[in-house]
Amino acid sequence: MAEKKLTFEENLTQLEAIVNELETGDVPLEKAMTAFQKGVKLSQTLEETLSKAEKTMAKVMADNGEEVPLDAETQA
Amino acid sequence: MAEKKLTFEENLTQLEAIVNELETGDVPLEKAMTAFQKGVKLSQTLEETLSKAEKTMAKVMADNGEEVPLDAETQA
Amino acid sequence: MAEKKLTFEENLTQLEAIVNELETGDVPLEKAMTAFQKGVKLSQTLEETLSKAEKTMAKVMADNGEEVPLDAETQA
Amino acid sequence: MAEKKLTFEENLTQLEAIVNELETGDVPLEKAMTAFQKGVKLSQTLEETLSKAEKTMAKVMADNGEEVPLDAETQA
Amino acid sequence: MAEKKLTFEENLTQLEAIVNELETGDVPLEKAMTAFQKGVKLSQTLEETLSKAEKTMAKVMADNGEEVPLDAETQA
Amino acid sequence: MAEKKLTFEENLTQLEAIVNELETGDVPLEKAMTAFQKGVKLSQTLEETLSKAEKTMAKVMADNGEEVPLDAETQA
Amino acid sequence: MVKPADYLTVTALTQYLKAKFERDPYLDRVYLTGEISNFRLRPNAHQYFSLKDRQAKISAIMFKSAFEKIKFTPEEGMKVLVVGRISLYEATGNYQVYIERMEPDGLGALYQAYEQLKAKLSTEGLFDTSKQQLVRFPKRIAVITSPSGAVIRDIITTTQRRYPIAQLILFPAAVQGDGAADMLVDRLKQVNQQGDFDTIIIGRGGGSIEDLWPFNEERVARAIVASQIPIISSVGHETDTTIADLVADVRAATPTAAAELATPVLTDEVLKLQQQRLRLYQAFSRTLALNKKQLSHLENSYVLKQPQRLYDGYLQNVDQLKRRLVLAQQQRLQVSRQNGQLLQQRLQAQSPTSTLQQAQKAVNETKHRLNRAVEALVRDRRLRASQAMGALDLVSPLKVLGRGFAYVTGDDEHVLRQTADFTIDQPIKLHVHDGLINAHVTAIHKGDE
Repeated sequence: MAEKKLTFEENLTQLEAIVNELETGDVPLEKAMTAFQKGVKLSQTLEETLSKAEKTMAKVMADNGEEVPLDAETQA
Repeated sequence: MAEKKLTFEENLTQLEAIVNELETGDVPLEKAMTAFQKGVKLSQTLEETLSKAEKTMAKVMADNGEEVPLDAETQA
Repeated sequence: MAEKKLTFEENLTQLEAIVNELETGDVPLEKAMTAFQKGVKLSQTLEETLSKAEKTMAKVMADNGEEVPLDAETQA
Repeated sequence: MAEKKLTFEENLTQLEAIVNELETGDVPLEKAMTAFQKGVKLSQTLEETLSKAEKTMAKVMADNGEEVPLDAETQA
Repeated sequence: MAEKKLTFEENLTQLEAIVNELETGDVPLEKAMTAFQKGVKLSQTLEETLSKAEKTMAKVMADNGEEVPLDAETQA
Repeated sequence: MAEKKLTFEENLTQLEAIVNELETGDVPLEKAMTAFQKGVKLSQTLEETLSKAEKTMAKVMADNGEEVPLDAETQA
Repeated sequence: MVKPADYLTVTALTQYLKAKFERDPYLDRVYLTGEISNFRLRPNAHQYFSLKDRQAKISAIMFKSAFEKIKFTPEEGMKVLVVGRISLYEATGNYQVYIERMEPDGLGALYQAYEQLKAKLSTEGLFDTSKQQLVRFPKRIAVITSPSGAVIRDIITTTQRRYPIAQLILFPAAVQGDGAADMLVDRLKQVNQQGDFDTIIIGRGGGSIEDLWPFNEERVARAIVASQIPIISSVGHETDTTIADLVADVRAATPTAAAELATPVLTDEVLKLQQQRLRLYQAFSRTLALNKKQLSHLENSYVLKQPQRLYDGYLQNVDQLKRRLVLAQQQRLQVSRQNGQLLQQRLQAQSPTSTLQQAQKAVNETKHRLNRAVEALVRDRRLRASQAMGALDLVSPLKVLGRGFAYVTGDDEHVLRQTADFTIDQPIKLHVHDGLINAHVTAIHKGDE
């Protein structure tokens, strides 16, 4: 689907829009249903994205263009 | 039938119109009977839609896992 | 006959008119007889319509399933 | 005969006229005879009309079934 | 003759006139005889009329049959 | 003759006049004879007339039926 | 002798002296250099202090409005360059310098350059160019700063604490001295060329205006503006405002603040997502509940629950009408029957039977009278006739004949009384009491003869 091409922020924005829309209470039932399902899926996807991402170590851009780990002292 | 294409709210509005009309008491008998039948049909359709929505929600929550559905039902 | 196309209310109005006319006592006997017979026929038609309505309703409620008919019968 | 086309009330009026005339006492014998004969005939006609009407009503009520005729007779 | 066109009462009146005249005794014999004969004739006519009327009455009552005449006679 | 046109009473009166004349005794025989003869003739006429009348009466009464003629003869 | 009236008042003299100060064109704008003395910061107020050098001292006042504009914090002994005017304060009789502008002495040239560049860039509208939005969830953050020092350390620490999944890449750069500006520009270009960064943090720690100067260079400013990647700048302390800070998309007061601006808190975000899911449930539950309530309100209407009430009234109406119909018709028939019976009774009362009987009686009587009248009449006539006939008989001339007399008549029945009435051979008739005799006259004898 088109959703996969959206960025995390765009998805988050969509999710927020959906939440806000649903919270106004003015959404027709079927539409609310679809929005609800979509919203839950989005929030799950986004949460997974965040929680599955790996922690990183800071790096330094070497003169040769490579990114190399910073020395431990700097990071501590 | 065409009814299936109507939204929950449209059906609800129709049902409301029927109930209001019938409650005024001015409806000719034959018309009232037809209206009554339609009203009952509409309320069935509406209940089906709602119960489908509730099942969907329950399923989504079940898939999702946690305590949330309980909360939601308590508020419902 | 043309009577079948009349609505319940039209028949009722006709019956009322006949009764009112007969009650004035000014109607010639033969005419009164004709009117009386027509009145009886009308009242039969009306009763049939009502009982048909009742049956229809009972059926609609029965079709509707459980709780509503019980409720209805208890209250009837 | 032409009499058959007259209404009950017309016959009744005729009979009344005859009776009134006879009651003045001034009617010549032959005329009185004729009038009386006509009167008798008229009262037969009236009687027939009435009894036909009563039979019709009784039949209608019998067809119609219930307590209504009894009621009516009690009240009559 | 002209007599036939006269009513019972007219005939009776004529007869009475004849009788009255005869009873004065002043009537010449021949005239008295003529008058007498006329009187006799008149009385025959009257009796015929009466007997015809009685027969008619009998017939009317016979035709009228059972209940009405009975009613009527009882009440008369 | 002129006599025939006379009524019974005129004849009777003539007869009586003749009788009266004769009774005076002054009437010459011849005249008396004539008068007498006339008287006889008159009395014949009268007798005829009377008896004709009586016969007529008797016949009428006989035709008519009843007791009257007997009465009349007894009285005659 | 000078009269007392000729003595000047203090006020008059002071006013005169003040006027002298005011009118002097040199004292109206004075450029003065000296050390700050007797300075004690009065927050949010006018400042009173002195300027001195080795030989002299002058009172100084700087009004609040002017003092707020200066970019540094004055310190005791600090050498400063000031611009102001000289005037006299009448109440104390002191003359003083009213300072309009003040800057530290010795940095004046840089400061001038800074002001000039700022004015130029401002005219160009560079400060007003729309700032780029920071990426809320950066994957890669480029940090352009010195590899040594607290800046990079603070940024790393803060980022790892908040958002450890972001990749920090340090682009080491000299941040002071000659060549620093060029390096900063190169690094900015490099990061942009590489293109796979979400955010750039550029900055250094605090220092003198000279130390911070590379960040006031036009090249650096333009490189920052030209960056396609949003830039957070954090240069010096909070009180130092460099051109870089002005043109960056966001300015952070400290490196820690810069890292905080650059990254969200991961746990918060996860929590937020969960909360949003909860809100979704709640909102949808409410929608369902609301719809359910609306539906059940409608379904509870008596017209659906007890639809027979829709025609209850009709049932009664029809029933009543039926009763009225029958009753009306019965009454109608009853009235008709009564009317008919009444007339019948009246008719029967008028039955001609009695009339007939009366007529019969009348006829009989009349007939009887007729008979009697006729009989009487005839009887009467007979009586009279009999009497007359009896009387006639008594007077009959024929009675004489009975005694033996006869009378004679001729053929013509005429009575022949005397001889003269007779002729011989004349046929005559002899009338005797019991008959008639025919004879002839044979002789005639007259009586006297």
